Amino acid sequence: MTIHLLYAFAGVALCGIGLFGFIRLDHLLRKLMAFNLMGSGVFLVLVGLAQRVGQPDPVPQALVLTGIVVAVAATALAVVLIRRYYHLSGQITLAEPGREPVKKPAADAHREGPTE
Amino acid sequence: MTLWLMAGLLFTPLAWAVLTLLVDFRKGRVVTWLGILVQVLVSLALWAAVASDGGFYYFLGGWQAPLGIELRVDGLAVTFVLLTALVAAACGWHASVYLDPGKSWHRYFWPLFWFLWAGLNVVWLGGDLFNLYVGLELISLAAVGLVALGGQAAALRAAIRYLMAALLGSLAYLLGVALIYGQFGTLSLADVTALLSDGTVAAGQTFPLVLMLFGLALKTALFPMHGWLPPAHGIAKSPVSALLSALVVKASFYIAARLWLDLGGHLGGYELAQLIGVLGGLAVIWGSWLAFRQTKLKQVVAYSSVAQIGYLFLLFPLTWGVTDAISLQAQQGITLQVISHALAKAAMFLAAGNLIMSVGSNRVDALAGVSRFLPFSLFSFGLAGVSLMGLPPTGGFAAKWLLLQASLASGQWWWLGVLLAGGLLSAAYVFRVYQASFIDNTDTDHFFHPPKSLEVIPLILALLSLGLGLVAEPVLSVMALPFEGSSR
Amino acid sequence: MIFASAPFVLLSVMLPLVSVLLALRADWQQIYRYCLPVLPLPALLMGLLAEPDWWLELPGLLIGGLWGADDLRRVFLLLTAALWLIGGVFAIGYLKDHKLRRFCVFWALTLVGNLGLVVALDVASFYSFFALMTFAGYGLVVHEGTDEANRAGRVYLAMAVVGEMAILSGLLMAAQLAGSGLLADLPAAIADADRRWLIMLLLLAGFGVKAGLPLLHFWLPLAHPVAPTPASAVLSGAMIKAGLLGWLVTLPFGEVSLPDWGNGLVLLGAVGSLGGAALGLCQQRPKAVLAYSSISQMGLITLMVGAALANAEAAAPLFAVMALYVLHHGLAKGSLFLSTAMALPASRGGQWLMWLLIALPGLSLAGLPFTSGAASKLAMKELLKPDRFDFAMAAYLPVLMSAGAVATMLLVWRFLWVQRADASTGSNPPFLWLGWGLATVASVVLFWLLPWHADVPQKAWLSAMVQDAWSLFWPILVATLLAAVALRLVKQR
Amino acid sequence: MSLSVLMPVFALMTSLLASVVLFALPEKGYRLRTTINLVAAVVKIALVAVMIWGIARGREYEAAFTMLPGVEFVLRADALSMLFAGLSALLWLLTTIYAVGYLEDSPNRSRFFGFFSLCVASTMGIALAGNLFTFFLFYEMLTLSTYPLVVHRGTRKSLRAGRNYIIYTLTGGAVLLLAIAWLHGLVGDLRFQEGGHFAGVDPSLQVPLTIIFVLLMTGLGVKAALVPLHGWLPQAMVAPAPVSALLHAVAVVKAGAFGIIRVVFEVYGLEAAEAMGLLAGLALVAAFTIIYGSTRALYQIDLKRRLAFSTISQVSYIVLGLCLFGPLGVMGGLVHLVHQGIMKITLFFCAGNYAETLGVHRIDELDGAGKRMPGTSVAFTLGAFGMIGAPPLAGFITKWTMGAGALEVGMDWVVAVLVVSSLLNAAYFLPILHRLWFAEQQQAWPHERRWGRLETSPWLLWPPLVTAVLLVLAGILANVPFSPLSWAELIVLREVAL
Repeated sequence: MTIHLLYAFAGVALCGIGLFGFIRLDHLLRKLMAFNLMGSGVFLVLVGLAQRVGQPDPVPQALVLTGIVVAVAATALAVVLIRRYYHLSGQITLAEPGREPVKKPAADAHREGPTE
Repeated sequence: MTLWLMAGLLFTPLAWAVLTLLVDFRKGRVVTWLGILVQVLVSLALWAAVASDGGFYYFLGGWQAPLGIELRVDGLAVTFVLLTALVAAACGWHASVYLDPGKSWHRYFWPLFWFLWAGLNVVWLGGDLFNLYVGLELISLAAVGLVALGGQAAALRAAIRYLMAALLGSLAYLLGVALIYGQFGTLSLADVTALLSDGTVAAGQTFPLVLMLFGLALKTALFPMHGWLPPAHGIAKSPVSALLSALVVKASFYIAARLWLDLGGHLGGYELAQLIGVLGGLAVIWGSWLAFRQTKLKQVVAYSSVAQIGYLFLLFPLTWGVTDAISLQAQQGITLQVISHALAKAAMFLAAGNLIMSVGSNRVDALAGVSRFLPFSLFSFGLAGVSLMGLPPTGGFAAKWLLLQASLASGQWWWLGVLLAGGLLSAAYVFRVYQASFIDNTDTDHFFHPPKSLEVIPLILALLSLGLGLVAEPVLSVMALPFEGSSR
Repeated sequence: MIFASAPFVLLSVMLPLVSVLLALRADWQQIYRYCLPVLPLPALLMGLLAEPDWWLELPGLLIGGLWGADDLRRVFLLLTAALWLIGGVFAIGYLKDHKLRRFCVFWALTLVGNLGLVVALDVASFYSFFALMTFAGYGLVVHEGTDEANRAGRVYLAMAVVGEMAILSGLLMAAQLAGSGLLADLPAAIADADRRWLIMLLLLAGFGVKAGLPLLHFWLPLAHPVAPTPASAVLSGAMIKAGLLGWLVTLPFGEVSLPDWGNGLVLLGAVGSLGGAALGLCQQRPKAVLAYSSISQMGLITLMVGAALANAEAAAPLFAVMALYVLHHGLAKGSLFLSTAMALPASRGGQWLMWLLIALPGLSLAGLPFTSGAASKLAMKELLKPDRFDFAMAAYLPVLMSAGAVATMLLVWRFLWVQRADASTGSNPPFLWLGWGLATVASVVLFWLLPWHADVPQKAWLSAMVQDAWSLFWPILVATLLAAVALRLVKQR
Repeated sequence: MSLSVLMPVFALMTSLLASVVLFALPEKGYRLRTTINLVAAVVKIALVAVMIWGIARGREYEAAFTMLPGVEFVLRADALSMLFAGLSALLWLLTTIYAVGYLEDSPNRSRFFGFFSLCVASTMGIALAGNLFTFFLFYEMLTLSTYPLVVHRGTRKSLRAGRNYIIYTLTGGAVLLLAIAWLHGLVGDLRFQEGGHFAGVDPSLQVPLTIIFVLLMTGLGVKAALVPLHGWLPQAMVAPAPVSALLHAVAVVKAGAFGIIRVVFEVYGLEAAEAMGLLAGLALVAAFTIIYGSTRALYQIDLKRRLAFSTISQVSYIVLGLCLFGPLGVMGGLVHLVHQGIMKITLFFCAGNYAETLGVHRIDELDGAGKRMPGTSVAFTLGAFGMIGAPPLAGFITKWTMGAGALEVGMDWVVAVLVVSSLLNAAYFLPILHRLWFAEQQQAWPHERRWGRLETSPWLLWPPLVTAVLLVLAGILANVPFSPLSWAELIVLREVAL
């Protein structure tokens, strides 16, 4: 059991926690946080596993950098969408409006603008 | 020459994207028309180059893996590049007429469109696992943005749901990549394969492969992980739906297929292959059934995508543990299915958009009497439907034929049922739409007539998918081209 | 040989068919009416003037056609053409304008069938013409459109179709065995067939429907009376003989001796001739009586058919006599049927003369000396002597013939009786006179002039009749006595 | 490219191009549409006539290219295909004329004629297909192109009929595809070949080949309306009369029958099929269908439904003929392909005329129609007698030849089937004829239209008259060269090496 493997296992644990949150949480921002947690876990695995040769390997580090950029971009997009969504519907979960008890009468659930 | 072509494929779309980001919708439209022309020409040129000289590996900027970007340019890849150029050009053209320039947020369509195109090309040509990941993410983010372009709360809900699924899938894939790298120390698919076949590194557990396949299947909306697809495809603007169904889901499938064909033999197993096949089969049946039950036109088409994607996953059982000939047959069949579904589904979504535009409602039963007024869009819809049903002479039929042959030859006769029943079920939902349009006793007597160019585009796509079956042999022969010299 | 040349043959058979074109326009129907007697004229000329044993090949027709005539067919052709001609003349005066076109069309079509089947030498055209006659005949039967006519038509059609099918299967099997499409090859093939009984049964039954064989006759007394009178005349006089011709050209006469079949047919003939007469006596309408008389007469011919089947050597001369009998019966019966539509003149003398002329063909049927009936009866008697045959029923042939003659005469009396009750007095259109007159003359006089079958046994007819006058006469006498007794009984009651 | 390659392609293209042009025409272009229709039909007849002439002199016409790995697309004109192609080219012209008159004022004519031409193109393709794969291609195309014709009226009833039609035929198509794919996997791409491929085949293949045969017959039997796969046909009657005429006489039903002929003759080979014992079962099914169809027809009061059941019965004559396994029987089956087409199209034209001119659909409303519409009624009468098999009409030639064929090979029960069927035919046709000619008109016609002095529009009147003349000629001149019977004989001599 090297230190690197320890990192890797920590990464796996982070992933697990993130996944749990991602699935269980309804609040969109929390979901997003869970995703980021999971992402960190994966990066940790990537860096941790690859170091087992002994020598520091530059490749995973470069990859993780790229990965972080991607994750940031995705997070940004998600935040924008969630904000806009909240703005339009007043909701912070993905539940269908029709299934929520008070919001609107159920009959309107399927009537969406005439164009599409 | 090759340098220019490769740069043209990967970087110019990004350039168009940046360019259109800076201007408004109408100017962006002009830029896009120019860009489409360039991209189509470049794609054709690359296709011609590969068709005459064979495939090759290309290292961008001369950098070798692992840090450089390795591109694998073979017959299959260029075919998909060309397909992308074709479908994207059609959708772009259609969108330039279809989208309302008056809505300010529509200007973002163009950059997203170009990012998507760039991402797709990256995936088709990418030779190492991490680049594929980047391409995939690029596609996902652009696609989510396009879905959100609809503007209403429902569109955003669908977009967010889509985004969440895509992100989860990406992470699963990335984790798999990490594990693979940890085991093999390389990201190049070709190197991993070489290591496996040399026996230098012992074939490890199936887990990384399963993880990657899970992520990709989620992004491809394989049953039972298809929940995000119909809302997203159904709610998006028609050209967007067309792009998503025709190309985006194919990108993740393409990666899965490459992984399976290269690694599946060593890392996969019979049970895994059959499991994926069964899920695909269930997707065919269940997706078709749901498509039959939908009341909204675009939902019908969207669920039909779920079903058609199911066919693709028959690749897994039909290529595992069989002779090369059968495997080749199955691969060819799946490739044809990808192409014909891309063309047909794009045509179908675009035609459905036209139909909805002209009757002013998105319900199937609102189509009553439309056959009298909109023969062209309806005709395109019908022709595309024929391809989905897998009736001759369409590409869908050619694909089905090859898959039937592969199933028979490999002794896995149970897939016959899926193939035949799937065809009949798709006939059920396609004919439901037809039938509605043939009803004659209707009160509605005035329909809005869409511009002619909107009608022509789906017709062209539909005719292409129809004619694909007739030219399947030459198309397949390009795909099967060997690499130029076997060494890299 | 112009009368046996291809154009003339085609003309004589096809002229009625072409005439159907006259029905295209409603205002041509009067022309059509006057054309009716012309239609069988070429065929009559052909029958009279063309020497027998000509033939005409029509290779493109159906599955290879061959038309022609031999002695037997010539007689049938003569009878058919003559009777249809007379009927046509009569029809000019008889027909009303109502549905005239339709009647003319069916008349012409039936005529084509009847003429064609006589000259057809190959199976396919024979069967074609036969079927045409059958189906077009339906139009004549139901022409009046009454419920009775429709019912009669239904029975006629049902039985005819079943008959057609029996004929078709029989011909098919025979032709298959013969490996040929020619009628002439069938008898030999049937004689050698493993399933001779089946083929013969089918053909006997199939043609028997048309010929009014007992148990297959039900349509006949229904259909003949309801048709318009000229149609009844040709139905009973000519078309009924088509069934007989069918027997004569297909069954294995002269190939093998089949005593069992002979017995059966003689039995059937006896039932037909006596049973038909018995039923006929109960009829109230003149045409129904005549229809049963036809059954009875066909029964007598069936006796000869049976005898010919039973003894191969006897077949050829019997054919000749049958032809003679056919000619005689056809003309006489035609005349009788036509007379049912005649109104009696007002004067008493005229009435007597009229009754005499009406009765004359009837008496001829019964075999009154010096009539056509006597000639055929004598020839028949000569050939049916029991010592010529050795099958079980042969011994009863003379008795049956005598009984048949008595029965015939009784029917004639019955006919005259009901006709008297039925007849009206008044004037007749000229064409009725002409038609009926022609028929009577043909039956009484022309019969002797028409060409007979070449094989009719040569006899000194006049002297023979004088010799046999008694044997010819006593049945008539017996019948007359019986009739008188019956009359007395009826009057007393 | 030589002419021998181009001829079959041209023959296919005439109607395909016509259909594309017709789709694009505006609804009001009445004159232009009619012209295009007629010109295309006449050109097609000319092309087919040239090919018939050439084939009679021993020329060959073939066009082929590879479509999928190991699978060829083959168009080939041989004597057998000309039998079907000639029939459809001829009847297409007549049906087009009829349809122009029939649809004079109705909506959606562009759509109708477009699909109509497409349908004929598929039929031509089926006739010219040179292997099973190509055959299947056009077979399915036919299914699709006829659906819009069946539902043309857009009423609930027609939509239901269309749905049933599509369910039956597509399922049949799926079964057929399975069979063809299996066969292909087993023995590779099989061109239609005189005498078939399986003479003296490896015994180990017997079982799969038998199963495949059953599957093939099931797939083709749907269109050929073999009992119990016939359910769609009577329902499809709601289609406009020209469509019914085409469905019954030329296109759909015949496509199935023609496929059966191809499979039995030129894939399996008559002798091989007989040796494997496949024909006996097929003969039984066909015989049962003949009797069943006729019996059901007796009980129909709707004229077109009665005709539909009659079709079910009549088409099986073709199949039964094949199973007789002798030159004459086969000839009878082949010639009935043409004869039944001509006779049935006549009957449907006439039924359409009664419906269109008088508004009469039921048989008991036909009383006295012969007086009002003599031309139509004459044609109907001839058609009905032809169906009964009365000589000297076309139907008689069939029955005679088949009967002789059956006796030749000792299958005497077939004669009984023929006789019973003829009796039933007579039982359901003759009452109609009685009503036409001898019954008095009872009430006013339900929905009468007048055309001045003529009984009906000349567009509607001439086609049935012409086909009636044809069916008489096909019977009377059966022995003349190029008659259907002579052509069938030629096929038997050339192709079915018995």
